[in-house]
Amino acid sequence: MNAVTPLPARASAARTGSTATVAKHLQTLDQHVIEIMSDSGEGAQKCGQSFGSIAARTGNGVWTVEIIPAEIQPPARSVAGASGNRIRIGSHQITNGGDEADIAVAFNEQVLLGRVNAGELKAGCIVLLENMWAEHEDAKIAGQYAETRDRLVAEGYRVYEVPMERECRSLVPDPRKGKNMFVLGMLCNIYSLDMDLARDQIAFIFGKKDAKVISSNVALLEAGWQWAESNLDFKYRVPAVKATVPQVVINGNTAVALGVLASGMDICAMYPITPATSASHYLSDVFERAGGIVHQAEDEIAACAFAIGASYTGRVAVTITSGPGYSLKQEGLGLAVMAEIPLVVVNVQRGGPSTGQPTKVEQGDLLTVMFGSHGDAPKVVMAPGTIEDCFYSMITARRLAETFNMVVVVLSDASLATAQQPFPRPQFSTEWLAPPVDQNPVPDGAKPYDWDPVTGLSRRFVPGQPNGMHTLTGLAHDRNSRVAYDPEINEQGMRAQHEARHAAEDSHAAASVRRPRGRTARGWLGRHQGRHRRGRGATARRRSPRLLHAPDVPATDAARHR
Amino acid sequence: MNAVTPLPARASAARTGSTATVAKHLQTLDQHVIEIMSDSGEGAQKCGQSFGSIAARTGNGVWTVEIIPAEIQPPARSVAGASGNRIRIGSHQITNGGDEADIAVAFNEQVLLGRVNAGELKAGCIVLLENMWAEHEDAKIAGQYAETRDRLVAEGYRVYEVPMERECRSLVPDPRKGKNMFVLGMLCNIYSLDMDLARDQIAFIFGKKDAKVISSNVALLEAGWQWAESNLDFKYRVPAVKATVPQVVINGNTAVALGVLASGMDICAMYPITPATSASHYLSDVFERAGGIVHQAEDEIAACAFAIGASYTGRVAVTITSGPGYSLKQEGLGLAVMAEIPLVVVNVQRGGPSTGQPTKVEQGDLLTVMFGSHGDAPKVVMAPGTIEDCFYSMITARRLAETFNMVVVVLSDASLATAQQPFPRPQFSTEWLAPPVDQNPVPDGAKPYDWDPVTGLSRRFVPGQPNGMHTLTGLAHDRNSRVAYDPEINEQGMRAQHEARHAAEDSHAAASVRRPRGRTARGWLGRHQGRHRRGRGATARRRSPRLLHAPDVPATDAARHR
Amino acid sequence: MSAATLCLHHFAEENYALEDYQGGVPRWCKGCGDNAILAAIQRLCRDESLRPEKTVFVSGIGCSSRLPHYMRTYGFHGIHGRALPIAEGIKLARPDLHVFVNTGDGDCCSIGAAHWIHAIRYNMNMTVLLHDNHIYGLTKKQASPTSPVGTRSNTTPRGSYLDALSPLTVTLGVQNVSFVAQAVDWIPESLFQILTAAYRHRGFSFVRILQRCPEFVGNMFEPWVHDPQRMLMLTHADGIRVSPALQKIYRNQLPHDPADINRAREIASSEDPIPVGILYRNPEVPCYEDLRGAGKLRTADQVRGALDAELDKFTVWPQ
Amino acid sequence: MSAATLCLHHFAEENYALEDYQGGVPRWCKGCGDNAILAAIQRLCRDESLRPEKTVFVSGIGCSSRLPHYMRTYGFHGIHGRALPIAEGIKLARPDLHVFVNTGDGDCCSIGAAHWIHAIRYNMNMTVLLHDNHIYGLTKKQASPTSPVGTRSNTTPRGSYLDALSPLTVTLGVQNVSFVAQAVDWIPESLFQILTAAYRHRGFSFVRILQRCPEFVGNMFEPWVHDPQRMLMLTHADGIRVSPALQKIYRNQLPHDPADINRAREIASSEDPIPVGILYRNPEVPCYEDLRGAGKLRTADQVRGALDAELDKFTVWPQ
Ligand SMILES: Cc1ncc(C[n+]2csc(CCOP(=O)(O)OP(=O)(O)O)c2C)c(N)n1
Ligand SMILES: Cc1ncc(C[n+]2csc(CCOP(=O)(O)OP(=O)(O)O)c2C)c(N)n1
Ligand code: SF4
Ligand code: SF4
Ligand SMILES: [Mg+2]
Ligand SMILES: [Mg+2]
Repeated sequence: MNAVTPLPARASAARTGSTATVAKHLQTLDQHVIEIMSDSGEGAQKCGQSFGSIAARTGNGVWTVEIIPAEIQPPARSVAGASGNRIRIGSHQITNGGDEADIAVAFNEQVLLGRVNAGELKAGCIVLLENMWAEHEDAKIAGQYAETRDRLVAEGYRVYEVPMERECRSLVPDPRKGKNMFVLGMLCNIYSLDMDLARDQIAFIFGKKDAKVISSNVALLEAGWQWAESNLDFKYRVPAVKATVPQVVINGNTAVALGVLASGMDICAMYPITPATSASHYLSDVFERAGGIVHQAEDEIAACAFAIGASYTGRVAVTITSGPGYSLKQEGLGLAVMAEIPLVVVNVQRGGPSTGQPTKVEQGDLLTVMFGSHGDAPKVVMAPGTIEDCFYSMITARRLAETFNMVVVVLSDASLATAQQPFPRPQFSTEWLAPPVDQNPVPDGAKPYDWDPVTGLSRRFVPGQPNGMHTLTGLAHDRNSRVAYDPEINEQGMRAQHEARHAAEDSHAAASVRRPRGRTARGWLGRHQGRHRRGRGATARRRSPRLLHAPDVPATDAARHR
Repeated sequence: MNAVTPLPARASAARTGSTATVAKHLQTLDQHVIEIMSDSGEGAQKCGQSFGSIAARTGNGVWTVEIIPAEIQPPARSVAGASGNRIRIGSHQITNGGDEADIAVAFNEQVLLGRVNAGELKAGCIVLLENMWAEHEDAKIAGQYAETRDRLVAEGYRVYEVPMERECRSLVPDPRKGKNMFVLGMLCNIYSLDMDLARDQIAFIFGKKDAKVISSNVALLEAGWQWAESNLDFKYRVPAVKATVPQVVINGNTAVALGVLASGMDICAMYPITPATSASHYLSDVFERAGGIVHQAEDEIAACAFAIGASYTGRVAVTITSGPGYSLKQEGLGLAVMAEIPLVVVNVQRGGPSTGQPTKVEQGDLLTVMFGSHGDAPKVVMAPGTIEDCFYSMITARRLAETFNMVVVVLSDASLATAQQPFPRPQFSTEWLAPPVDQNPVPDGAKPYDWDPVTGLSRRFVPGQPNGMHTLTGLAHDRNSRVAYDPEINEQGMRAQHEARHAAEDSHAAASVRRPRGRTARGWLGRHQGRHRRGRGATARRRSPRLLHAPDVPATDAARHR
Repeated sequence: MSAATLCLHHFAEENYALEDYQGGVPRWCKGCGDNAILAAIQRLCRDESLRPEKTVFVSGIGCSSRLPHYMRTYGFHGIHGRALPIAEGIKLARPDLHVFVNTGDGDCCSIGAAHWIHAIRYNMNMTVLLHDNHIYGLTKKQASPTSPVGTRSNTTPRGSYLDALSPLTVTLGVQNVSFVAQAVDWIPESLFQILTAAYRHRGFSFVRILQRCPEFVGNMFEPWVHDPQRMLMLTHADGIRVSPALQKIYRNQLPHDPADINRAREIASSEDPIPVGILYRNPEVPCYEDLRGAGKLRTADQVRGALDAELDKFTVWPQ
Repeated sequence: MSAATLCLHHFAEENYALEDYQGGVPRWCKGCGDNAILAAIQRLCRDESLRPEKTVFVSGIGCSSRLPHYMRTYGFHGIHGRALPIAEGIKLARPDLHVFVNTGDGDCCSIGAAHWIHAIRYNMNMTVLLHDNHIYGLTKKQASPTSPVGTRSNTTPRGSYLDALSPLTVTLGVQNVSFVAQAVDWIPESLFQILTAAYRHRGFSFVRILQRCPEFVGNMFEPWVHDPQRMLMLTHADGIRVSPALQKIYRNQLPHDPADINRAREIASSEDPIPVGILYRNPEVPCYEDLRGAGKLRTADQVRGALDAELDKFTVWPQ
């Protein structure tokens, strides 16, 4: 049987192995959620990310979420082993991965089952399932396949069995390594995407390899397109508005890392922890070129203390972690608050409590970062709502920390960490950077904590400044940084810190970062508007507004100063 | 001039060195606040404590608060060096040290000044001031004395200059070491206390020394009494109701330590920190006699982990700390919550944040203990309101922890830690103890986390029980304690923990400790009734009700289960 | 139970099969050295007839720390870096339990370093296995303190900066050290021998096991795996005796008396050849649980007596 | 400023008096060894002409950690156990500063032990003074890791349980160790000499100072204070030369080459006599701040360039 639909331009070797041309039902959609999963190493990740990039270049809103197995080498064909991506595309800006998938592509039925059991697929969802297992020599496997397929059909899923392996076999020696581009072709067909963009994408991702690799992958892509064209009875269009400005497509952790770089911070101290580490990985790779240093400390306590030490010299340093690491930093953060050392802390939240679910998203740390250090230790808390926010939050956080001598916590989460979303390419501005460290002599009589009665702020004296010598301490202290045994003096200092926090809130316009399209940092709307989450460990459903949160303190004192 | 008022019975050598017999004004009071302070080493502490004990034996309500200098060896005659006691006595039960003192006795004017500056003395307060400094050979000292005295008089204090040194000189070779008993005698006169009780008290505190020491101190006591009788124009009576049951007079940290012992806990892991350490000191001394062990760990994290390990074997262990140490334990506590290991944590709060004011009282850690561990990690929080509560809280905490497999935090503070208050002597009951560790085989098919759908509770299997082998984990896990990658399963576990917390709240009657006079634990009235404090670092003014606080979690889930 | 049944029962009890120690199916990568360590441990448990319900494996977090899940004994998979203090608490509360600790090079030597130093001091009777793969496995390839200088990892993409820490020399520098050995996952026989000696030593037995992580640092130990001459087998009447079969392969042998701490420190410093065997043993160091008199039964009367004696000191009796 | 004034200025700058380093009035107990340490430090600063504004004293919490308050330099009185990582952050950010660390035996060897081990590895150029009084001073007498076994304290009322940890042998067991010395507060001259050598060593210079705490353990060092023969003065051309005056009192001398680590470890183990001098020095160990290229100036263009290069990789250009 021959394919009758002509391939789009530049198609050279149209494959015609399919057996039927079907009647197409074209539907226009506002948004759609697609999942692609395989055993790890089979390339579903690359397929999904490429699909997201193509959609983004088309002008669609996009949000991609990694599906990662919790173990390093999960067994093949296992329910817990699904590796891949969820991609949500839309006509408008997309701000999260959505609740349930509309289409699922699976390289085997077990990884699919994992997603079904986890309730990730919509009732009646379309399933495109590799069917090579049906005739597997191991009867047990063939049985599992048949059983799952039948169960899904019975439960109302629209199952299409796709001969991926068979279709790819004539194009590449190891179809296991080629299926992903075949699937990409299928998806381009289903979503009516421009195949030239798809070919460019292949050229981009295999750019470092030789031309033969590219051409064989393009062949796979086209085969997939063709198979879908010939065999599937549906087709979608998600209308797009072509972007007029360049867009970057990165995940939240990359955005955090680039934000650190762009903010002019130059020291990041960290200790590895999922799902925060990839931000530090990326930063370790690129930071040095901008004169920055990533220090992997012996533990989170040391990372926090190290960053405090670096900040103390007149900078703002950053430390990046996730829940368990954040709990360990609590004592150190109290010191930074007491001594009024600016510091940026990124907490990429994961499922808790304790070790919990390291790769799953939760937003359970808001109260922890607000109240977790003993005593009243006010901090500023920011929660980015989009990938773009992840980038700009870092710039704002550094500036807030520096202006107000405060600890600023940026609360990201496992979903933002790995999700990709296009946003307008940032235009670097030297305003993002800190002024050079002041090394001028301190005027006679100036005091290291000369708290302004209204803002609570004081200018900090840093090592190297003649005449500014004093000893900073985590003990209660007076304006001269002398240890205060008197409760009244402690109260003065605390009041100053609370005032500074209020000043930080009030003056956000001054501190905020000028953003493209005239926006200043959105969503500094108040307090306690914590974002919603769907049950535990589920994907965040609502991501706006971004909030800057300066925690309220329980003491009556604080209320008095409002 | 002769003393005309005859000394009370048993007075043998009435001293008659005073120069005037004055008209007395006798006033009956409901309560009164007395402060006695000296340089450290001069014995004001012993004087104050003895005075408190005598008042307690008389049947007065009593609360004593230590006044401790922040440094180990503060210079003599320094404003920051005041060492001594505040004693509040009353006709009824006294639950705190009050706001300002009615009478201040000072061995030099500088330590007095410290208290005046800190606003600890009532306007117009009576001041009994050692006057030897007036004629000091160092003109600077004499000048300071005169200046301070004049200032106080000008500010309206009723200053009585007392020749303590001179009066004592003929009785003891080193009056510096004897003044304190002279002052005790003065106070017994002023408050119309029974001198026989005072003599008994001296016999008790110097009981281990030889008879001569006792008799010379009794002579000092009587000299003080006589001097006051002859020279002071006022006298008070604070009517007392004689106690009919034996009373114990101890401070909060001693009460906590004795509570640990009485509760049947047998392992306490700690790391030294002010103001918690004295509880561990005392326990280190007495615990072994009851078969218990105090382990001083290398840090607070280890102390917490050690206690968790010990608890895991079927016990409930305790760890004692203060704010900075509590912050460090946050991660470990999350593990105990996740794995449902019972644990008792005592946090003796001090001034914060950071190192803050280690010897000053604050109650700033309530939110820290409620929310400080990352993720939703529900705990039970109890806050004793009296010294008696400190004792019984430990017994209740152990039982709650064990019954509900929970972390129970007991929030004491620097004021409770060092304050003394009489309460009825506890009558030990074997019910206070835990049942012996279960070493019976676990029935077939039983699961290590077989959460009851209503209470959320499960029975724990401990090492040594045949058939109960499983691996406990801080990762999310199912009923079999198997690692759960599925968010739904995590949700189940979390729900069980929250349910257990609610069960703990609902069933307090069952868990609470039978107390003398038919009281069960008072004040389990609800949540967020945090106690008030007066500014930062000040003495708590209100101490009731005692609350058992099971923190509310921010997740919508929790609300659902109410 | 009659005496005879009891006896039979005991007999039965003391004869366990490997399966009696096998828990969940291991989920380590193919070729991961942890598999060999698990096998050696299960054999040890069987040969020493450890009652599964009296045996606890404690771990921190890391690939290696998953081991307790694969045992059918009690297990405590704790938090990162804190396996040792948890194990100490267990042992102090229950000195009758057999306590093992599985920890990684990050878990023990980085975040857990303070506890490690102090655990050596306490010298509690437990067997501690350091699965040293020179890398952070679970978190996907970051340098660990034992990574050789120049190790490319995700946090050191241009090579790590510092010379590797030697867990052996550090351990040997701590007062109260009582047992230090080194094993490698790829010589199962000597691994088993060393674990047996460690288990039988009364005190804190620290065994560093060089463990392959093919997933992230596939070539780390290749030169030694392929060249038996680069292994240095420590032999001694008081140490390990190398079997005739092994002797043929590992001909590079060094007699070393485990009582000699100075020599032990020198040998410990050798990175190439890799010493295998017991570096140091001192059975005389007292165990903390003994010093503290742990594990004694106590009665309600004892508690009552101690409490009343204390209350007496503070009681004000009515007159 | 003209060249001549600049020169004069420099001259002035480089001539400091002791008072230029004297901050708040010390509040230690009478007879506390910390006073002698403070005096030696102030003398060192003066003799080495350290610019006060370029000098930072970092500490943790404890009596000894109060020292920065008594200096008229920059000071950072941190939190318990974390002085070292704070100092590392300072040094990495500002390699041009002179960084000193004052820490106690509890601060460094107990709660801070992990940081201590790793600070030795990093080998950053700083001078670290361990004020080792064998007790917790500030919190009023609890046993510390260096308390000799049997020490009666508030947490060990019947005597402490464990043999004392030796900070010297532990430090010498850590890879990358580059300078280890021991001094005592009661021989000010050698204390000063040793501090000078430590300061001049480029790398992590670790000096353990035995320090008297008359308040809580008055007799701890009495036998050694009163019997100079129980002190063992280490001498070497590459180490410390004992002055003729001191030689007369301290006649018990041992030539020791600080390059010999094995011998250093042996000497370090000696508790009686107490060795005083440089145990080990290796100027070849690279400093972490150098390996990391710290302290280089960077420009906005550099940041812009790096950012744009990265963004290029991820940009989707409009068609
Ligand atoms: C407090 C905390 N910090 C960080 C982590 C993340 N983490 C888990 S395992 C690990 C290191 C694993 O390396 P190693 O101890 O060498 O064990 P391996 O996986 O190599 O066996 C880290 C950093 C964590 N779980 N908790
Ligand atoms: C996290 C934390 N834990 C405990 C303390 C209490 N603390 C302060 S200093 C100290 C130990 C002091 O001993 P050392 O380090 O030997 O110093 P020294 O006072 O003897 O000079 C302790 C336990 C604290 N401040 N912070
Ligand atoms: S990542 Fe390495 S250490 Fe972890 S299981 Fe795989 S091979 Fe083993
Ligand atoms: S307590 Fe000891 S260490 Fe602290 S100041 Fe006094 S003598 Fe020195
Ligand atoms: Mg490892
Ligand atoms: Mg000390």
